[in-house]
Amino acid sequence: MRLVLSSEQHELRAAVRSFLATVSPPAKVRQDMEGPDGHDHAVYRRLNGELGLAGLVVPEEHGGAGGGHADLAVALEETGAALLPGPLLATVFATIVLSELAGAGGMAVKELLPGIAAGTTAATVGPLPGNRGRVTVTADGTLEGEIPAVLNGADAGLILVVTGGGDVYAVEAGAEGLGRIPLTTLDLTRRQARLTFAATPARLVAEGEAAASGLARAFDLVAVALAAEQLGVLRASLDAIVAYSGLRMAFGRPIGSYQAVKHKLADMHCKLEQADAIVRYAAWAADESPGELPEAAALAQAYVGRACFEVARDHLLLHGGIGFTWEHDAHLYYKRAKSDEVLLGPPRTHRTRLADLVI
Amino acid sequence: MRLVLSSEQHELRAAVRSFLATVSPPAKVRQDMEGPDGHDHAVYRRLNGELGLAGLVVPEEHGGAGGGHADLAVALEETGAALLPGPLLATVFATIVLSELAGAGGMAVKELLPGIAAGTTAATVGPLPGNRGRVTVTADGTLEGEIPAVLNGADAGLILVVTGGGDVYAVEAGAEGLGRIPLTTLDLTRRQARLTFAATPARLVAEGEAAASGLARAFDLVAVALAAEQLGVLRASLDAIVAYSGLRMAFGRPIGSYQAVKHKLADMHCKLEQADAIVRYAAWAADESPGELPEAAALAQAYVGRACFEVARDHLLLHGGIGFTWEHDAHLYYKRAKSDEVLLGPPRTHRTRLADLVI
Amino acid sequence: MDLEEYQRRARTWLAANAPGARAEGASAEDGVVVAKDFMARLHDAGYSGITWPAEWGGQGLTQAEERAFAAEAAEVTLPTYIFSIGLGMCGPTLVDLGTPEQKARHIRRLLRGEDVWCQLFSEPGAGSDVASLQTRAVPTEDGGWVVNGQKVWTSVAQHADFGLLLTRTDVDVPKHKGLTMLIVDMRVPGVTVRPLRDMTGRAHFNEIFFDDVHIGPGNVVGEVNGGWASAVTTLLHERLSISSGVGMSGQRDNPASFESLRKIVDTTDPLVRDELVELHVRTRALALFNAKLSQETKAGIFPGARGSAAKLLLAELINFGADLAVSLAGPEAVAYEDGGGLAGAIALAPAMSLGGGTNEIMRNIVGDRVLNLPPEPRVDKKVPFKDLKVGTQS
Amino acid sequence: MDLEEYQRRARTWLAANAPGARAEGASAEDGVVVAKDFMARLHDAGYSGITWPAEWGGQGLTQAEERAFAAEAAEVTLPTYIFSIGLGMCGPTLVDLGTPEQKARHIRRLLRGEDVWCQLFSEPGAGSDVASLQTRAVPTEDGGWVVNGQKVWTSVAQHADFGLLLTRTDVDVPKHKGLTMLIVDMRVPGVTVRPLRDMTGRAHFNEIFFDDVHIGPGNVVGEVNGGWASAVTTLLHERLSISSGVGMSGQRDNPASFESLRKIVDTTDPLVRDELVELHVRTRALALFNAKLSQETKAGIFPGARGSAAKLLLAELINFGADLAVSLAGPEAVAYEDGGGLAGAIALAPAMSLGGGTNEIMRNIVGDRVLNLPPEPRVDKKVPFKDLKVGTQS
Repeated sequence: MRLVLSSEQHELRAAVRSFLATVSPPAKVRQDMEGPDGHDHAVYRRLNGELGLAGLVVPEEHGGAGGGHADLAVALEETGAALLPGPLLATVFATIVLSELAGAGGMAVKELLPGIAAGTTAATVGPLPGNRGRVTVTADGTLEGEIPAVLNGADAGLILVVTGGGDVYAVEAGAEGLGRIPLTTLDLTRRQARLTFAATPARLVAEGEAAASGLARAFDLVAVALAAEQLGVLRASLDAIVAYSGLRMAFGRPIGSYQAVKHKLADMHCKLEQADAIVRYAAWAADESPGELPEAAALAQAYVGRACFEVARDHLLLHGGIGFTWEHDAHLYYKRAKSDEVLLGPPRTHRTRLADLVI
Repeated sequence: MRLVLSSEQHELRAAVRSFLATVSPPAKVRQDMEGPDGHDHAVYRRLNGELGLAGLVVPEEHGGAGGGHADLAVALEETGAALLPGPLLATVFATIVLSELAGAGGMAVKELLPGIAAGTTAATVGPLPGNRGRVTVTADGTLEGEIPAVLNGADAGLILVVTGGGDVYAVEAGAEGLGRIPLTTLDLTRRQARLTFAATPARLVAEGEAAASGLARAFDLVAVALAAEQLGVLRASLDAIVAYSGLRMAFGRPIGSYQAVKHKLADMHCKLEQADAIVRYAAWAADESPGELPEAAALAQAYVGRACFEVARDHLLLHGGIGFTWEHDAHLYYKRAKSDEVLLGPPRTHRTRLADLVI
Repeated sequence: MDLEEYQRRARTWLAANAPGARAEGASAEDGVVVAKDFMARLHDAGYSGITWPAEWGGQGLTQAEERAFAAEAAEVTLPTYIFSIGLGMCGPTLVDLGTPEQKARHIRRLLRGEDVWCQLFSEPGAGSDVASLQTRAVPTEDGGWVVNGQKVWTSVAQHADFGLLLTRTDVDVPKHKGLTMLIVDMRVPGVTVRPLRDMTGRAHFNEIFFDDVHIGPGNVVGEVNGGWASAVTTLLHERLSISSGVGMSGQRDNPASFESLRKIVDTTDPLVRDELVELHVRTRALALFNAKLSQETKAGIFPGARGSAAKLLLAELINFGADLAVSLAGPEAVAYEDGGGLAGAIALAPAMSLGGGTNEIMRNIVGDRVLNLPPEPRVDKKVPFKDLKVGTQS
Repeated sequence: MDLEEYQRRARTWLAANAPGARAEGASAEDGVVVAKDFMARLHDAGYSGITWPAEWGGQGLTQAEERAFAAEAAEVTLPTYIFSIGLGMCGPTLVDLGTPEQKARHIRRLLRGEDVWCQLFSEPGAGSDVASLQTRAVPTEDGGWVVNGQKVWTSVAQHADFGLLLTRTDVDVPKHKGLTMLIVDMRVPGVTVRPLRDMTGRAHFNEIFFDDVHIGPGNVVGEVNGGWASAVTTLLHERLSISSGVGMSGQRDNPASFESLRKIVDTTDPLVRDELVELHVRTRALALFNAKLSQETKAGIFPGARGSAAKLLLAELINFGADLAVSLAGPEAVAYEDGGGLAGAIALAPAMSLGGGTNEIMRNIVGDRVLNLPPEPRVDKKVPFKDLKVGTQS
């Protein structure tokens, strides 16, 4: 079990962090999130061109970097901390699903993955676990139905659809009969859309037993990837309020000198330490110990999702009035944290899943 | 709805408080709890002789004071705050059960109640809701079975037994085939015993539908009575730690001046305010609004039981090292609070019951 | 006229005159016109300023009549929101501390809805610690003042005719000793009102900028450099007007309330039921505590600082409820085509924990004034203001 | 000898020599005899004081050998409990600060188990704030001291031959500046060791009374009136020895652990499952955090004050787990004929929150030293001790 970063991972972290600080600092995030697509396509291209994030865990034979999930966790922690807008997380989810279906998927995976890994195609998956959705395959092989909420559903170039029967199909952005209705989202930095399918042409990626086992592992990996992002949101929230607590004066001394603030920050730090250890463990299990992955993934969602929201909430509240303003970034973290907490279903479902695995 | 005390109730409170301060101060509680019966029979006699607490809610026609449950709550809050050892609570439970069965119970209730109300017979009831117990009535009308834990089961003069069939029988302390095995209790100020029944003679008190509806209301009233005791334990715990926080110095100033302590005490005060309002409401419903009683009783156990333990726990912890010593009273409150919290079953059962009533 | 008769007449009058619409959302001047018109009729009918001195335009009656009217008014919806700061805080401060000229000039107009008032205390660098404010007022030769600085979190400023403004007039003395309260005409040059967009995306409050704003003589409320005492008076009235309303309304319209949630979640799931019942327990606990405070108040026992406990609990309940609601409802609560009630609830949830004193300030108040715990050592009481660090100065 | 070989030999030796019994419960002298005999053999084999200077009886090896031995020792149970204070705190303090005579006199005997040591800092009026202690040491003509006062929360004092005693030697200076650390022979007249019964009903600790106890010259550790610096050294060693062990053992035997509870509760009840899984989540979260600290330590990154976060979390987990266990199990957990494991767990639960620094102290440490937050103002640093209020003096 490895819970500390390797020197390569430290380098990766530094590289992603400095890239994002330059290319997508907070002011740019605000500008992009209010733009037409909710993100800057140029940033997404550079992210993949220079850092190769979309293809990080894609096997080299499919055009990726062949990295591990522990590496991916390092990268997503940084994109989470920076509240990077855009389709990276959705695309990573799609690469995970396709990579895990590579054995079962045959040609479709081989043809689809390279473009996604290269960052030329943004992709997404729906419905994610814990989300509603009802898509069926008609006799002529087209799709019917709808998925109420899909990450980046309106701007992704490729949509992986999990049907009610558990098969996986790929739908092109321009496919006939595909409806994409943008949603209002609590998280202002990440778009979602409702997708409708009416005799929509789609390509079979995987089906039957092979699809089922590949998807099961893929969705555990998705849970770990999300937890890594949540860890980044948690860490950035805590860093922000710790820094502010040293500067902001009240009644003649910094607010961080008051026990009410200091002790709450100490508790938040305890959550960070534990969330960090859990994410490292789950990412290690993803790479090295597949038998532990289901439990580790459920643990990661059960603990990290909650911890992330609690820290983001308290970081906002401890800012005082300024944290309630639109112009301050606190609410962006708060809203991302709450949205992430329910992205893979109501929190109770993660606890139930974990209970089923360990009790 | 009446949530504030009447002037008569203020007088009752003052009378019980000053009586207990004189007759059963903390040093006496410690002495009595380590004695052979776990309490002083003389104190119990005076409690009934001078204050009539055992017969407070017993109708006058059965030898009681014919008071209301709001009055009873005032008295039990004080006995809780004083950690009064002995069979008062068990006896009050028995008087509640008998009073509610007066309509259904006929002669047995008429003959049994006056002695209990007068304080000459200590009584108890088992099994209480949420407790195990398996007692059946044989063909010849004797009892068979056991109840794992009965309040004051070894020293009560009369035991009201609720059979598996939902009938109520009265068993005399000296009855043949009655086994009374004293238990070790976490709460050092209140004894319990395992009772076994082998062809034990018993007198029928009530049976069938009448017993069922009487018992249902009686056990709601029992829940309210317990909540009143818990309110007293909560209040006394908070009072003790507030007083100590003003006296105990650390790093040159009273510990109550530190926000870590002050803010926790403020939160504890919030629990007290709410617990108090809930107990008053439930007691009012018991007297004036029977339709609201089931929900009010479940609410009282769901809220007050938890609040009482949390406050008693934090009051102990905030005392620092001295709170961990045997000689300090903090652990007596902590142990009473935890024991009371589970007296009527695991806390989840109260929440479930409330959910069934309100959702 | 006995109290019952008084209350019966109030009910009759309200039934006939309450227009049944709040002016809270009314940014259009129409809403303000309706509100001002209603206030004039309310005053004509004798229900505006019931306990205020008759000399200045009030009714000169007692708390008993006020409570009787309030009981009836709680049953209807009145368009008096834009007057709430004037009636709850500014007016009572003038009644307590104003000069005869100030009272004569302002109070009747305030009670008749002719003027809207706002309160100008908080600044970006002075929230909980309002006495550390930096807005400067410098005396002029004519006995007036020139004001420069910025205020924030100001309700109804966009409609306001006058404001009660707290300024710093001496920086060489400790912070509480160099403050002065002034009446400012919000329509004069140099006053800029800018809506402050909050995290819900809407503008519930304003920022106010003062650039060389001239205030004429005769507008000091209380003493020069005695503004802290004046502010304490205003804050006392604020606290009374908040605590009397805490948790008393709004649950019906709240999408994150127990009542609303039980209609939309899967109540056959035992875990859902358990989380939902926890919300019910907390809601009931606070409601009963508030009801107790209200019964005590009617019996003449005033809640005082215990109202801060109720405010703290409400702030926590709102956060707990909104959080729970989104968690129960799941992904579709945070991404939606229509509705968005729960997303709105979670975005608004922090407001009650920040406005009217943070949770930390409430806990200090409960600890200090209810439990009589010893105070913290203070490092800001004896330092000249100019040497004190405030806000995020480095 | 390479490290692997070292560790292999340690394993072999432990397999042959570990008696497999702790002396913790051994109040009978038998247990102490077994423990002392084991320590002598441990020292003969070269495993006592692995990193301590060879000059004074240690092995003069590195942290690497110590960790290799510790890894093997963790697999067996050693009867070294009564030496834990001496080996973890008193001995290291003497190594750091002792005079050559003190080292020569005590360290080898300590490492061989010939002397048991205890630490005498805490007093009834000085717990978290140990520098406010009142036990007085007055110098005598022969260069020694006479001690009067009371200490408390002293582990293994009933077996102790020597103690490291912190005393007040000057009351006219601020509290940190008038302390002196002394070595006290626990067998001399005037030293009374009394078991301190705690809320579990047992005596895990002692109270020690000093009545005109004479201590000869040459027993000051560090400087006269420089005892605070000496105490800080001891406390640093204490913290290292606590944090290295936090949460690493004892879960198997804990009746309130997830593993134990899942065997006794109704795991078909969804609410029970949900509460149980919360305990599992918290247990795993802390275990993984501890494992991370341990991996970092092996990589040369020392946890420092982050160990206090682990200690805080363990204290909270123990309270949470014991509370949950009794709540899940219900009435029979608190009234029983046999067993009583859960009642024992809830009675012992507060211990970890009080010993080795309260939760509040841990949060201060994490805030000050991990997050580098600004310190609180201090009112006790400049006042002469005689003018300072301590304990519950009024």
